[in-house]
Amino acid sequence: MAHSQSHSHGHEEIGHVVPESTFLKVLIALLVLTVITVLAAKVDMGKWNIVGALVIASIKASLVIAIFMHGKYENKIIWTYILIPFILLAIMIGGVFTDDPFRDHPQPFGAQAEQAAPAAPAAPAAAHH
Amino acid sequence: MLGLLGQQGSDFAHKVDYAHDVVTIISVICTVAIVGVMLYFAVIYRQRDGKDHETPRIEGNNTLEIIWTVFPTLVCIWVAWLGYDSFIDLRTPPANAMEINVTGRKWAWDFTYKNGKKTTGELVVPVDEPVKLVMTAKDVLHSFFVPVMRTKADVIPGRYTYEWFRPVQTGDFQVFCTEYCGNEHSKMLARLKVLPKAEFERWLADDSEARKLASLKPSDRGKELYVSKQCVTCHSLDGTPRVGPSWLKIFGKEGKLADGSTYKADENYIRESILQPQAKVVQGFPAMGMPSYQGQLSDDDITGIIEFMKTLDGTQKVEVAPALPKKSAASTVGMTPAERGKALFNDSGNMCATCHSIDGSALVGPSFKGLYGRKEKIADGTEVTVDDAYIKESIYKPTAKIVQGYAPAMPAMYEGKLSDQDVADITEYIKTLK
Amino acid sequence: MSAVAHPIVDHNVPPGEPPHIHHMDTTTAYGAAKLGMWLFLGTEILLFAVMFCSFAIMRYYHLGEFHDASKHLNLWAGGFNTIVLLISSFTAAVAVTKAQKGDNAGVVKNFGFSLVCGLIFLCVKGYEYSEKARHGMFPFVWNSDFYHYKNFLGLYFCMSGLHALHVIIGMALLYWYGIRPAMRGRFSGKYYTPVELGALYWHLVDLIWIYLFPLLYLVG
Amino acid sequence: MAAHASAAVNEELNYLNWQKGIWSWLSSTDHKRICFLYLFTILIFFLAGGVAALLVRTELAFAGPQIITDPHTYNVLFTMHGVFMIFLFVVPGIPATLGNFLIPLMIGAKDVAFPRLNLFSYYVYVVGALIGAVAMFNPVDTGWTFYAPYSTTTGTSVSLMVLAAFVLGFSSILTGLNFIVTIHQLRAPGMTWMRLPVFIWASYATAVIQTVATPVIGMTLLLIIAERAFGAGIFDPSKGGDPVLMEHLFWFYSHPVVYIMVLPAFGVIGEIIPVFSRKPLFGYKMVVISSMAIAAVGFIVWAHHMFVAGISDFSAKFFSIVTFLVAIPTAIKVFNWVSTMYKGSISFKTPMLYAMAFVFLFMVAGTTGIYLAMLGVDVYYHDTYFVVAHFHYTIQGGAVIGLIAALHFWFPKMTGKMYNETVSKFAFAALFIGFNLTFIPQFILGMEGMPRRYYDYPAQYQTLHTISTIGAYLNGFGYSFALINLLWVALFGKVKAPRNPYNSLSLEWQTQSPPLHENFAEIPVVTEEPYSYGTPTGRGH
Repeated sequence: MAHSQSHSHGHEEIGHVVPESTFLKVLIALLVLTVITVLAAKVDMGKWNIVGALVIASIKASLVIAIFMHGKYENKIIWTYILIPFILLAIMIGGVFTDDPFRDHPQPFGAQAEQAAPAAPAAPAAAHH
Repeated sequence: MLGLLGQQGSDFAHKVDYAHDVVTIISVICTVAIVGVMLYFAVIYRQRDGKDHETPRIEGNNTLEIIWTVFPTLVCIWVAWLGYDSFIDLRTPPANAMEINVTGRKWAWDFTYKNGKKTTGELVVPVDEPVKLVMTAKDVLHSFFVPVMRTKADVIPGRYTYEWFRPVQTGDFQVFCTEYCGNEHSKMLARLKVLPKAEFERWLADDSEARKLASLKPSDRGKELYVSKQCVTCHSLDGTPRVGPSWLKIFGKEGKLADGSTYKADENYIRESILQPQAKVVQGFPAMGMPSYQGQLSDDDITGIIEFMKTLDGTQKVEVAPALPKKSAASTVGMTPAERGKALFNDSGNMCATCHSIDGSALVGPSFKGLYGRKEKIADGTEVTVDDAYIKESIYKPTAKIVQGYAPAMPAMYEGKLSDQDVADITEYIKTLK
Repeated sequence: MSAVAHPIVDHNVPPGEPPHIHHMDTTTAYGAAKLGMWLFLGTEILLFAVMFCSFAIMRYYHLGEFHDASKHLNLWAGGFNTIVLLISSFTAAVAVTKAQKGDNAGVVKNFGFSLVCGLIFLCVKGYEYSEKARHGMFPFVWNSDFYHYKNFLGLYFCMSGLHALHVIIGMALLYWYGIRPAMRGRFSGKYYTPVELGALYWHLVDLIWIYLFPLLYLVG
Repeated sequence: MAAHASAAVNEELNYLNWQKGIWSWLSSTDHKRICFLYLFTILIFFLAGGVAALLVRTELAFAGPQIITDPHTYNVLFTMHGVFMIFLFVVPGIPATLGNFLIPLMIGAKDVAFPRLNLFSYYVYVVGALIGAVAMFNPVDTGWTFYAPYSTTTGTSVSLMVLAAFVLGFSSILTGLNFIVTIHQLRAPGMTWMRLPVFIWASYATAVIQTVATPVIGMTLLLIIAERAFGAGIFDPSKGGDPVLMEHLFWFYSHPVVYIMVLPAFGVIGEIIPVFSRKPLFGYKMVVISSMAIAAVGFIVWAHHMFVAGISDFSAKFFSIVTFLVAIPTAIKVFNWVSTMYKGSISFKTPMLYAMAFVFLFMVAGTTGIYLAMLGVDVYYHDTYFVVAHFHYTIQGGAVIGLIAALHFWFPKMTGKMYNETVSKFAFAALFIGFNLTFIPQFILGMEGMPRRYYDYPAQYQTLHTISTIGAYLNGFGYSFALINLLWVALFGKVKAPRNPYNSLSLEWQTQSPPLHENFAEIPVVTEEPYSYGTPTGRGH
């Protein structure tokens, strides 16, 4: 129970204190990973580029959440609500991708270009009929 | 079974209806059962003379919970299968299906056949033959719905969607647009005409009109269209302005537009005026006077009309045969006189709506709203009451008694085109417009 | 119970003491505030989720255009900004520890640093935008040569623009809930909730950029 | 439950009268007063939306133009009806009013976790409402769904209206967030999760959806603004965008939003039936689980609104199958409600009548939902009047009836007065008959293929439309009558309500009516399950 729980905590110290040194280590790791991302992007690995980039980004993100944001020391409830948005993002993209790649008439991009062109009709070839 | 969805026009309709009827029966049984039980409890366990009686503390019952978790699950699986099964048929056109291109636009349906034949608002197909509609839209989302065929698909700009059906009987069927697309959404209808095979072939092959036009030199083609497309109604060839400017010496003409800016009637201006009539209206003419011919005239047609205009330089007199009395398209059987009148009023052949509003706003001619029985001042100052006789006269001899403040714009084209019966019906319709 | 309004939160408290919250004890209040903040961060992530999803789909359709278009972004500026944000995030984290140790001056210093980083970030972004505007790759001044980049650029401006907005909000929070009260010596091991919440928000800004940077500048 | 929260110091002093003056209301952070702020505001839009609906029905009473001479006005009216009812009335409907009033009372707290945030989100709502009102100067004609590319090209003030919806969504998010934290942090001692009333569970599930689904629509609407402002090229096909993507994102929120509307109503019914049957809620655990299940599954079924929208067949099949998963927990709830009445001692006070009506209406809503989940059948029914009727049974028959039921049920607690049974029952009858008279014909219209959002229709549909219109007027009369009756009693009623008129066991009834400013003189300690009615040995009859 919220109230009973509350008393179990000591009153001097209500959160976990992380030493600056830990933060510094994390910062260095993040900077290194950033450099790696940039370099990785330089080599052409086809569709693996984006995969790699996202994996590295996710590692960085987890570092930030776990350490910078004290996620490591949070309770289950907070973790649930940390995860839900990411799960929903996955569901959203997954759901939408059950659609577009499986359409039998993909978007014709010729049409796009021609629709982009101003609607003004060319003077009728009439004149030279 | 129950036939709740009415006539079955396509060969897979019965499958959809079967699924529909099964779920209907299940739903009715469940609803009746549950509501019945609830009412039964309500009656036998009601408080007698407003006093509580002792009740047992029943927290729940796991067996029951399991039963009514599993039972609906099974039913759902079955029903889901039925829907799935019928859907498969809807989505798998046979390889030999005849393809027709469908274009949705605000607010009409255009159909193009493989041999280049084009129709608007009427889809003609052969009976017992699979037809695949390959559809796209010009402007916004539309949706092509043929109730009797049990098929529907949204029509999307910049993409193609399809639907198919195999008609099992001949006849005329309703087509709706079911994706909201703006003001005339509810008017974006089409008719599906299912013909016997031979008749369809004849219809498809019959491009006589098209061929005749194609065979003509552009200026003559334009002349033909001038009559057949009813341009003659509003544009004279002898210089007298009607609803719209006369075409005499119109090509290359310069002048002022309604907004004060100037125009020069070159090819582009004329083309625009045909496709977007409201865009640049010449001063002194009604802004809403002309309907758009978007989709009704091909580029070659427009070219032809422009060429025809070029011949109207006044050097030689051009004669055209009067427009043939056009048969009203609306099937008017079983309508009340007023309804027939409305149909005639809206019929594109008669074009009343071009100049007469029904909402009180004055266009070229007086609005029909509250017209009947009103006293009107005539140009010569005398006063008339709008009664059957006056309306009839005004339709047959428009220029006889012009209401003050209106131009003698109405063409004398209705005598012989509209029967006395038609006129009477239109009068009835006007009476309803209070 | 008196007929006068009594505030739910009482701010007139000596420095270092938690404000007396009328309907819950301090620890509950702390837990509540943190859970609330995390929920809010969740909604922020979902706000961007929509654009990530659109990005995925648009990229699926316009892969080529996306590749070419992303090459038009200034990788150096983007990389620099990434580093700036990471560092600012670090100082924000440190500020929390300082607050927990009751070092109000430390809070001011570190949050102040993050604030400056935020400013630098915005300046660089502004420079990038103006660059794009000069080349007609900017809303309202589209140059038709770049027509095929429009899907990418449209998303780029929506995403980076919304992110920049979050940077600004984050800076405001850092000042209002961190620096200002810290100057008044408000915080102590007993009470540092606002510092932590402010920092959390700032980390979110960083978190989102961690994804935006590779998506927009690198792989396209 | 804790039947012994000690009597208040002074029964005369309560949250209604402990501070005087309009300002004390507008600036109050008391969840009970904020409930009333919301209540009055949303009812204004209920009225506006209702009038729009009646105008639409009047226009459709007969074929051909009736009172509205141009289609544009008609389109504006049904859009107004949709936008007002969804974004301004039903979504904030039960959560923001009764949720606000009851959650702290039911869990034994003095207020919500963030009282000032609570007031703030009310004013955010007001701002959103005002923006919406401004948008009415060039009213939107897109329908409440804002489908692209129509919404990105039409000349009406779509940008303003979607901005309004975005702001309203923000308010909804803050409310949900507040409730989640409240339920986690502020439960009274002894109030374990399995002792929470089902209304709290329902509100919790709702709050989660509000918090995590609303941002999605918010951003989608902002992207529409971007599309209109500078052609971002995301939704507009003429710029290489994908309009179907917009539909995906829209329904990713707008399907779960249906549960934001009905889940609290489920909760309300779960509270009412046990009290008036003097029985524990049957299968409490299953009811709770099904609430959470509905909330969860609600997030993976959205594309069943798009079976004919041009999505891939694979997608359609997938979403059709998962959609059926929603049917099961919903069915479980209904079974449990009905079984609760078994061997009960049932009294037919107005709330109970509404609850029983709810069960019927929701059966219809649910079963007709099955049709629309079935691929083949939905292809026929999509965008016909069948759909219109179905979701009115869900939203009006579910959410709105639930709200009216709750307003009657908790009226004594909220106002300290008793409503007039006879009058209320009469209003109920009018409302119930009118409602069915309106929408049953629309089911049949759907079967005959009548498309929705039509300004005019072929003559063969006229009879059913006329009946439907008559029903609509009766329905409208019923609502006005029920609400005016409550308002009248609240203002001028004489009959004082006792502390616990239905001798219910849940916490909110254990404090005085109307409650003190901070609900309980002292925080109660919970010792029992919420619905331990009846006697363990009791045999009923």
